[in-house]
Amino acid sequence: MKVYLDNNATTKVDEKVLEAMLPYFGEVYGNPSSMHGFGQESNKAMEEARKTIADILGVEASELVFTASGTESDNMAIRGVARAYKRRGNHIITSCIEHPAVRNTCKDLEKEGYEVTYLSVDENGLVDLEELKAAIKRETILITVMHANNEIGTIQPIEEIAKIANEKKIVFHTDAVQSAGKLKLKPKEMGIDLLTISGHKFYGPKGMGLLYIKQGTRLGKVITGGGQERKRRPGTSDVPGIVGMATALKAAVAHQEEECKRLSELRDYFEEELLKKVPEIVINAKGAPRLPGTSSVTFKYLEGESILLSLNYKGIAVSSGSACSSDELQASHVLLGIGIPVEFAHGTIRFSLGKYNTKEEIDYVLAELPPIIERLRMISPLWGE
Amino acid sequence: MKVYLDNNATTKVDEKVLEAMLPYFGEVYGNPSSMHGFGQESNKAMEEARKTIADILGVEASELVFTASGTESDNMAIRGVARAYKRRGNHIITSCIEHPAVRNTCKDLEKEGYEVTYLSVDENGLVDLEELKAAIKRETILITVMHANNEIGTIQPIEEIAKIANEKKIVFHTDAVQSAGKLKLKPKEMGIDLLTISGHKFYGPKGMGLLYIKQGTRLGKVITGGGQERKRRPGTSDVPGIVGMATALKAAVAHQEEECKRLSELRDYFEEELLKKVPEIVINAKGAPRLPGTSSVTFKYLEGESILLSLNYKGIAVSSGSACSSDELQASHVLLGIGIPVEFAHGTIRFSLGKYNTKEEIDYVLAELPPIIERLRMISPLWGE
Amino acid sequence: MQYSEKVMDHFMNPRNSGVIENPDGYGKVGSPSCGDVMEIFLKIEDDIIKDVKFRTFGCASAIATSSISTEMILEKNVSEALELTNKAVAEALDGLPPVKMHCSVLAEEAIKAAIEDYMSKK
Amino acid sequence: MQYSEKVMDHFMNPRNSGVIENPDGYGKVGSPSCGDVMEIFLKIEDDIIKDVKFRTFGCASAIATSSISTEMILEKNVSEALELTNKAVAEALDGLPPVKMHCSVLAEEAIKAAIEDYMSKK
Ligand SMILES: Cc1ncc(COP(=O)(O)O)c(C=O)c1O
Ligand SMILES: Cc1ncc(COP(=O)(O)O)c(C=O)c1O
Ligand code: FES
Ligand code: FES
Repeated sequence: MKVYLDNNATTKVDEKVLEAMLPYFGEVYGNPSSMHGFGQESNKAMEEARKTIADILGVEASELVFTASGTESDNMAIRGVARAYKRRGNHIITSCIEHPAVRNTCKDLEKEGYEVTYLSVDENGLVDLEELKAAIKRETILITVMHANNEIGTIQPIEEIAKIANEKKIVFHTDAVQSAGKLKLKPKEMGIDLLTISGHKFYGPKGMGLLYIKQGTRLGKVITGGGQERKRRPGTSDVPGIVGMATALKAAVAHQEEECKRLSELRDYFEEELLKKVPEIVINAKGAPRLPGTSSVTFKYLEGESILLSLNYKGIAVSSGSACSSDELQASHVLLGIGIPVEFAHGTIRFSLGKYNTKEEIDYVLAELPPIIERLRMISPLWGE
Repeated sequence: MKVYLDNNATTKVDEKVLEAMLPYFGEVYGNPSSMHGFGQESNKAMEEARKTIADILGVEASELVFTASGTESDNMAIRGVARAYKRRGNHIITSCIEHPAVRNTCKDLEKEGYEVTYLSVDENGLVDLEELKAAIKRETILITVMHANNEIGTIQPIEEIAKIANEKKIVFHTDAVQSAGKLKLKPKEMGIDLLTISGHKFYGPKGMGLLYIKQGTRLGKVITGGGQERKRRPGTSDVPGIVGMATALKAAVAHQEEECKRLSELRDYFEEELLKKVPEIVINAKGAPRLPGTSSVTFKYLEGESILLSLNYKGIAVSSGSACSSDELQASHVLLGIGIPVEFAHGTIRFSLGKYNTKEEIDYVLAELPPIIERLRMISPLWGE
Repeated sequence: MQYSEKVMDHFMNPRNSGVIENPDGYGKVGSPSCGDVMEIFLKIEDDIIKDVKFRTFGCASAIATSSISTEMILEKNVSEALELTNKAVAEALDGLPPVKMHCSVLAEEAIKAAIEDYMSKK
Repeated sequence: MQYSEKVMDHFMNPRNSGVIENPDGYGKVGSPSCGDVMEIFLKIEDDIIKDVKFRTFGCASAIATSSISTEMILEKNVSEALELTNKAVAEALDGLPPVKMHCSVLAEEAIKAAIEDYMSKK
């Protein structure tokens, strides 16, 4: 049996999404910037896709810019604000559990002379609104706090953060890569100025990102070139990718509520059974609102990779820490951020469920996992000390 | 009849390319950074694609970085060198007929305090090696000159430029977006340090770029995030796109010579017949080595858009200036660069032929074009003055 | 950027293109280096425009606005014709893309220049 | 990053894992907060390693190197065992990914520590 429980890393492209993309490779292949019929046909598809997404988000189509990834959108937002508002100030506020696309961009800006405050989080991964308020100063030009965390699933009180930012007239960006298609996402209602989405997290194509830029928000350029995307993001538009992302988002929101419910129940079942079957484990961020399908489990006295590879041997795909950093050997900053001791952080596994996962699959994992943990603990010098 | 003569703007994805991409949407969909089997399978496909391209270019796979566009690769190269070599100098040399991805990046760097020399070109679009030598100074850190021009097709003496750069130990970048799959491209033999390619110009997917980075060339970061591409370019890898680009490049070089010959002949036939049938036209860059399928024609006393739309009415897709700037109303800097007077620059049309174009199609264009020109000239106040 | 069907119709089948020998009013505006030049030729009897012709070097929008504005002033009194605005012209064409609005100004200006020429000769 | 089949074999089926009660030599290196701890237990007769067991907290590479190095020193003289290098261990596993080479040092160090313990008690 093959069980893919790494849906926070990336997802399978939905068949219907692929189908929607297909005509734009070899049939309607014109460059949407071209004036001729071939180009205009592509352009029409692109603008329809933009409109579809705009309607879902409740924003204007002209406020959406297509990029090539969540990472690029994050950079565009953060570097863009840093550059455009440089004269007004040099202070940025973020959380200590952001994705590397945000975190490393902030770190890089520190080298350029910007000052960054990394808000702490509690044991559930939640930022403290009082700490946020206290961190704001005259020089603060940007607050960037992610909507839902990719490793532990914690959902931040985005609307309240937005309210604080809006009151102080500070630009507010949120990385909604993990929440798009799963949680309510209405930037206008929620007071969000800049919002990042990535297509491959909701059964859409890889290499497609989106940035919502509220009308009037100024952004400096990160990449320069031709006049595409109303001069905001140069490079020939990836029409199949754009159509794919819109189709995928539409499909995701169409079944959002039922699917959320189903996934939460499946995840809760998994966690309850696991707690019964395996001693000395901790379910992380259990006390906070969480993404429906995300389960972060710390297996004490073990190292994550050995669990990951043992599960892989049984056809089960999970992640230790975040996929993006699986080549890194350091303990995840997110897990350390919520106060897990380093040695336990090393033993943390992320199970991320998606729409193709079934109860049968979860039962298979529940059968295979306990003996693996037992075996590995038998050879661990930390076990039973 | 529908005739697509805008292959320099973008190309139709080859059926075989699409076929090669298909498994990586819904079957092998893992994140190549993931350690489990789903990820490793994707990773294998990605690394095979990298190896395929490396072998074609005669470079090491580790010297190739996948990006999301030619534009991104150009930015990564130029901004990357500017940042990494800042302490050594602040002077960049480029030509005055570069694509906006290079040109506007240079212009943007000027605002940051870099000094840029824009080499002039002769009436055929060729840079002058003596002018280049004279422009080099102690502070010069980068020479970036495109391999083949997208509007007029001129091929620069890249190897000689590289030799000059290498002698002075200046990093040399070339934008080979238009030449990849059409001309010899061996960075090591040719002395190139950085080289940009874009997948959608040779029947590969849109939204895929590549940067060759010669081992040892330092580059500052443009986009920051996770550790993908050996920490050189963050963002979840677009596996189908990567596989597609490699497949497309392989197919292009497999038939490179015959196809070049066929296209040159077809283009020459088109130009000879056109000269016979339409008075007062100029074939641009005819005196220089040119891309095989590119024909830039100036129709005196007319404005390009009116020709483009009239041809479009007959199903024929061409471009006036470059597609990327077709929303801009200014005369092309490339055409002005080769000394075409502004009023004639406005009347210039680019016919760019590709592998799917046939002689029948060219004959159709040769039949439809002359009456269009005649009709438009009849209502032009400049005609017959 | 996309043109309306009406623009495309007037561009592909321009009305009143050509010249009038010995016109009563003649106007020429624009310059080749800006990419647009427009000429208007008027035949006028008792301040009524009895015939009008144009020649235009310019984009599809310039040609279409020339064409439709000649239709709009034909058989009109010169004072009425002077009131023609580029906005009205653009509206008659079911709109123009924002980047192309300036082209419609050219037609308005050329007609004004031709009528002024007629006035000055009266 | 990809492990060789040999690494995976030793990781999935570790040889000589466990403990020896009252060992003649015992070594422990690493620390939980670095993510790796290794214990080696030795039974030694006449300077010959007659039995060896290990316990490892760490990645697959750490477990596999522990496993194979116990095989490599079994029935060897302690002076021979002292010569075991992490390079030899990695080679015996058909190589390790570059980022994982450091894990093999741990096995070498643990064995050295265990033998030193034995020496000091002699
Ligand atoms: C010479 C040249 N450089 C760069 C580019 C930019 O490539 P892309 O559209 O993939 O960003 C193009 C094409 O648009 C080009 O022709
Ligand atoms: C929260 C979050 N932000 C940003 C990203 C980056 O997205 P992408 O891989 O599309 O660049 C990811 C996923 O990798 C993510 O989970
Ligand atoms: S006449 Fe110049 S753009 Fe229309
Ligand atoms: S034991 Fe730490 S990475 Fe291998």
